[in-house]
Amino acid sequence: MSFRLAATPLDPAALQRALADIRAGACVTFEGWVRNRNEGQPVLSLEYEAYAPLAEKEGARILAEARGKFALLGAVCVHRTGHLQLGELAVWVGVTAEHRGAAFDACRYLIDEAKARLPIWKKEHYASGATAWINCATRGDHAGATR
Amino acid sequence: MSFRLAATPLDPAALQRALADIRAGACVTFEGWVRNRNEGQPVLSLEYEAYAPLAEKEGARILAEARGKFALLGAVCVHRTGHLQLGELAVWVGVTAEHRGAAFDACRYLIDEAKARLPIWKKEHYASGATAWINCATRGDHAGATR
Amino acid sequence: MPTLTVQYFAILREQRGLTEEKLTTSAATPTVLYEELRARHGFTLPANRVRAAVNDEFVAADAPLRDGDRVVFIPPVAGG
Amino acid sequence: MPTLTVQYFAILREQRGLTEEKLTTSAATPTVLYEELRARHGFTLPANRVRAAVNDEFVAADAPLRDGDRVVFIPPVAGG
Repeated sequence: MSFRLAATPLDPAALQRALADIRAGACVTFEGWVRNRNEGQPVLSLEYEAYAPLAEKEGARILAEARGKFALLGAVCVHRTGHLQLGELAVWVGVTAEHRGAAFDACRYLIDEAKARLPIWKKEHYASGATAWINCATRGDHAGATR
Repeated sequence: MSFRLAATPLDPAALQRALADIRAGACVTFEGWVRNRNEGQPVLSLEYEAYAPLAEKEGARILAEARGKFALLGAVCVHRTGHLQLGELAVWVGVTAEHRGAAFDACRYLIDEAKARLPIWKKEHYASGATAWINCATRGDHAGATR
Repeated sequence: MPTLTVQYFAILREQRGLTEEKLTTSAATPTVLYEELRARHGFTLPANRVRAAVNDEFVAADAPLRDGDRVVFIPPVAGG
Repeated sequence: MPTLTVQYFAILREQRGLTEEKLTTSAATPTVLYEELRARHGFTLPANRVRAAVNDEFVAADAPLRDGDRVVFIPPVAGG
């Protein structure tokens, strides 16, 4: 079980090979890709910034929770930092289990919790030249995902 | 969207590259691996046999259903035939979508339906030398997955 | 009487000892044909555990069989 | 008065124009400190949208601050 941040491109084939386990009947992976549009706006690229020491602690906690909730054999989550182009891999989650139900449920849990809880921020660069920190609306009239 | 059978080892990295799509924010994959134990018995290897023309038609129907139910961008399912060793990749499902919810739900749907409906059979070879066609119990007192 | 081609897979292929045969039968439906073959070859699966396909499409157990049809009996599946 | 290190990330880093500063403050809790900094630097995020961490652990908005603490204000996150 491991969580880590990476400043350089991920190699999903190598990440998945590291999960090889002859006890496992199922391996479910999630890849988050930089897509060309968000809420209707054309996106050119994304910047990810992380508060690394706390992200690593919180990532380890999320993995420990998943291990407690689901019958897992292995789990890895790696999150990119830095400036990413369209189509690039931003986050990779891989889970192995004897049976597919646990692998799907745990993979979903890991990415849902990672997105909601890790102190990682995303700045979108738009075709218009504008940029925006996602979720950092300036209004206080609704709670953020972390509250 | 495609379903196919393959008599030779799968290349998951190539399968996933073929799903690349800058509109996609999420790619979920399921891999079914040959595991070393089933219902308590040590397994040495597996043979998969398919009724190919009907498996291909039914696979295409399952993909069309998934496309109708979920907001997908792409989906591929490939199932091995032949004799596979421990740890080998038996089935690969990959789904892309703008958002992760649809990608997870569709990937799960595809593998659940594929396992229940495709005319593909699995013969386990045990450490004891015995073999068994899985699900082919000779008792008629409960319905098979396809009934 | 119609002449049919019957194909066998998995446990039925092993119990029959071949993958395909042509036969002439008075059986009017897949269920009747399966019971006939089961009695002749000692198939262990009861009819209610076996689905039928005709000409590469699933059919009902009481679908009509016609001369030239290709019939497959489908044991419980276990892909993945 | 305690001396604290404050680190900034994302939108707060840009609005402050630096990643880290040391300051001496009478603020006894993260919320009080954030309001002080917000008034001084014009942060657009209200205090109720920002979580606090002290020495690399999440803390309550009214946790005590002590001399030497490293404080981070965490804007709403958006990983993945």
